[in-house]
Amino acid sequence: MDNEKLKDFILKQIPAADFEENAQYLLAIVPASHIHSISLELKNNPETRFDYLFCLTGVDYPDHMQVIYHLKSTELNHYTVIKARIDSREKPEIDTVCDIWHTAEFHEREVYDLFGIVFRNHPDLRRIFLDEEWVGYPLRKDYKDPYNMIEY
Amino acid sequence: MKEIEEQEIQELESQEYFINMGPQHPSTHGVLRLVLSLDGEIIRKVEPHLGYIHRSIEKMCEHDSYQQIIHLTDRMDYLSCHMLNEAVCLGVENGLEVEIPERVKVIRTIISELTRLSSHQLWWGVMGMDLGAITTFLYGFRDREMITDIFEETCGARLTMSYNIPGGLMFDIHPNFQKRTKDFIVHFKKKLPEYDKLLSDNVIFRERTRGIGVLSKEDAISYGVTGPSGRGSGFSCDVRKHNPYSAYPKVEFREILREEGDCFARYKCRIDEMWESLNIIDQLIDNIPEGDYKVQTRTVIKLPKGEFYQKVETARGEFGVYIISDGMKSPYRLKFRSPGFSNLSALDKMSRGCKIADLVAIMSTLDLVIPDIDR
Amino acid sequence: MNGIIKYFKDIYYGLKSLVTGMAVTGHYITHPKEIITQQYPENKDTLKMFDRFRGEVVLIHDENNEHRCTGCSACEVACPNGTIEIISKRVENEEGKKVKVIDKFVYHLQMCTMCNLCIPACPTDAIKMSQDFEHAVFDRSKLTKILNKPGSKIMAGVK
Amino acid sequence: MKFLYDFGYLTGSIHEWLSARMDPPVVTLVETIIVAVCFMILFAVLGLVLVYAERKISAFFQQRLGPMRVGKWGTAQTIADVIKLLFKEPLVNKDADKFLFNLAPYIIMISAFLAIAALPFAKGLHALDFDIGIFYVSAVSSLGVIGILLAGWSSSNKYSLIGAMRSGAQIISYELSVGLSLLTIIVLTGSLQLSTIVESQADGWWIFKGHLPAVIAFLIFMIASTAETNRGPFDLAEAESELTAGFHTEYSGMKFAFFFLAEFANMFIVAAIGATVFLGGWMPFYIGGFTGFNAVMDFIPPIFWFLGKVAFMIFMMMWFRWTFPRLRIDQLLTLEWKYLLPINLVNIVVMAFIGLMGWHF
Repeated sequence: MDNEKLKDFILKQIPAADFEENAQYLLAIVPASHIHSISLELKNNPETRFDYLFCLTGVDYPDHMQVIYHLKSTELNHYTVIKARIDSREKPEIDTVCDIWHTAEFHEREVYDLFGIVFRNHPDLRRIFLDEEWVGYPLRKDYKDPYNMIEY
Repeated sequence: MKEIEEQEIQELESQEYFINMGPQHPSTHGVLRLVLSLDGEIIRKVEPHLGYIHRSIEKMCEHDSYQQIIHLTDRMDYLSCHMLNEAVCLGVENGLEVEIPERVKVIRTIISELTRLSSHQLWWGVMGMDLGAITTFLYGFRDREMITDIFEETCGARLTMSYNIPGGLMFDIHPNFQKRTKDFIVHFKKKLPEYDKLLSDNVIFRERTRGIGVLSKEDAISYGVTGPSGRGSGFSCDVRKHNPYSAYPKVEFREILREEGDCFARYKCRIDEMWESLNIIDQLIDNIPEGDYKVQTRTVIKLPKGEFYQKVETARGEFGVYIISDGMKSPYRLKFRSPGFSNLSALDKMSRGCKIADLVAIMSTLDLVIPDIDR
Repeated sequence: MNGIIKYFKDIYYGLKSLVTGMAVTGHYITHPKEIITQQYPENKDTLKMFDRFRGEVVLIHDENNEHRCTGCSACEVACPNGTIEIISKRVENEEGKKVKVIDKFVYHLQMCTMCNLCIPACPTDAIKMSQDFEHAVFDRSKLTKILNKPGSKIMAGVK
Repeated sequence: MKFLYDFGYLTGSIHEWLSARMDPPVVTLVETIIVAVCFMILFAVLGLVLVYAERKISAFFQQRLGPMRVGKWGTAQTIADVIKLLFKEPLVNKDADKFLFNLAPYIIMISAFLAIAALPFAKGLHALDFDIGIFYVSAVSSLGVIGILLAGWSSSNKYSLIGAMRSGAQIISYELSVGLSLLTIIVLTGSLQLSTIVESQADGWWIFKGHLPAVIAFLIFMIASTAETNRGPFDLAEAESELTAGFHTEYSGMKFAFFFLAEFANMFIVAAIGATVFLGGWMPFYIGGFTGFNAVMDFIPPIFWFLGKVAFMIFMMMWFRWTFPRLRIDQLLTLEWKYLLPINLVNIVVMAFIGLMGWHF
């Protein structure tokens, strides 16, 4: 499937999806509430078959947060990037996809640990790198650690 | 009476206990901590606890310039440092849209393959040691020594080389580089069959690894297990084939795939990969084109606004650098997709029902480098 | 019957593989010439590091105790870890002009990762990587070094 | 130099000298003390020599030099290590059963002492010469497992416990193979007395006289005895990469050194038994018809023949250890119960038949 078809496919699933142009992969921005349904569809639809989630990460923007899913289909050999936009920075929540791709289990724990994004229905959502007692989410842009961080 | 007996039996059967394997343990290769639920010697559950050397490299990168990021990647997967350097450089070069000279591409590829070889040699030695054959460790290091000497002469360091810079290489290759590399190939082609004699063909080794820690292809894809570990399960994931970079489009090599998905398949994949690496170096070492060893970039590199994803194949699997740039001198967000992190997530799946000794074998064949996992 | 044949085959191939393995180690114990150990402190005289080996940053001084550092701080900016600190002062030169010269070139070896970013950054080639690798000291404070020798001054003509 | 060929002269003259001065019970007491002191010295020397040998041999297998710093060629390295171990703090785990924890290393040492007492070192150099010698030696040498089990149990460490349990399963099963492979030769000697077994090999060692079954029995003995000493590919009780250090994880200082020493002493004991039963003890190597050659062989004192054979056996064990990967516990038991034991039983029947027909030399 080429990028145009994929774009149509995603638009059919989520009419509210936004697309970023001129990127390396097809880049779709979808609302956070749709992520589980679109992921399931992308994984199971015989036309897309995105069975390999090779990167999952979060980004903190001043007014919203994103969880970014890099997908590849190992059979059909095409790529796409789904960005789930979470509007709340105070209480960010999104559905887990680790029932669809097992690798998401660790990656989502990492994103939870460093960004504070809560993944609903995640089987074991704990901090992965930092202590359970750690205060704050270090990869957020407003994170302050006067002891360990040197301000430039 | 009978009820009581049944109750007793049930109580006896459900005696699970926990063992902390690590953070200081000889076979977790660093500071990985595994909490094992055991039933006798049989593993019911493995729960990795990470973060003992989490250094927040991603956060540090958000404050560093693109040149400065490179030396941080050295410290993640120190055994395939050159490939990680290369990943960042390729990502930045992609963003800057500079065309790098052929010479740089070829040298990068040769050094990448040498790094892969040295990583696999160390892995082979440690794999033997984990299974109780301590001598392999020394033999692995003996052959690795020649490669580190090559690196030291050309790149200036043995392990954390920082040989790449955005736009090319730190120095040109040393005049002795080609000769030394050829010497090494001759030497190693003699020594590599010894690896088979000592370990691969050994009946104890085969019994210890065959049918242990089986990971199906579907699971490998779902868990994102890449590199030789994934290819041992039949998951064709070699970035050098699927998304070729540097000089890989020009060379001929096989992607090693095996179907069994057990420890032995993963082991054999790595051994065969060493032959392929030798093969790649053989093709390139005499054909290093003349030219510049770098293109001049600005002192302050500013990537255009946008995002860039660059994959490379490290010794452990698919390494990704995901740069989100907002046009400033440091990236807005930089994510390292490290192969070890995903590979580790499949450990629980693979090792349930195995014995403690098998867990050690499985971990060895996953070839974990803890800084790569923790970052 | 097949089971019995397989049983003895297993034993035969098993023993054979073990003997092959022992032949490899046996080869090395009978060939002590192939020993690769380097006896480090004893071989100090013959041990020569490669020219490009990155040991530590040094400020090059010539025989007149002159260096080429102008105190421009390019290396300080290039350094990722804050390893280099340049403390400069303003002095009057012979023509009566106030110029910036280095007071102290502070080098924190304990923070240095030998990434070699400072060397190409230097516009006057004042610093280089030395091949010295024996950095161990008993006191951490000894790792903070002042690279410009006392009484040294900038080479004439270096701007 | 006469006593080198027959220690009877030396021991006899000491006995006469003592008898001339003391009452018989006192003489016995003094002689016992002398023998005990000799064995203690032997133990210490064995420990020093074998640890050094293991280090050097493993180093040469691995293309290294091994210890080179302390003394010429590192010969004093073991002494330096002993001094270091003596000065180390003896740590005891808080929850450990202190009595058993402290007892365990001594049990292992005592079992090694008991076994070494019955070994025939050379002609006339034989502390205890029972008529059930070989039975006694194999019985006592397996007492050591009690020490290992105690150590593992009392340390209150799960790694130790797993190691101890593994060791228990391992030694109990491999005891059978050791016993049966020795029995294969005893079928021919018709005696359990070690001195008689040695004497019966004056015209040739059993490994040569007993045809193929003796060779098979020797191989099985080598494998099983390596397993019994918890060494080499069978070091599951320690299993450094799995159980950190197995049953002696919690031990430090001199108590650890006892375990360490006992491992080498046990190695010496099984090697000595193997040398005695299969390789003719202190008997020299003869080739029938070569009178000149045999005379040269006779010239070498028996004690050196014995030590040489023991050294050969120990070298083989070290060779195993530094070449092979470790077995898993179920494979270890499979090897014993599915391979070694059936082969051994068939082997005994064949050997008995050979002995019955008088086909052996």
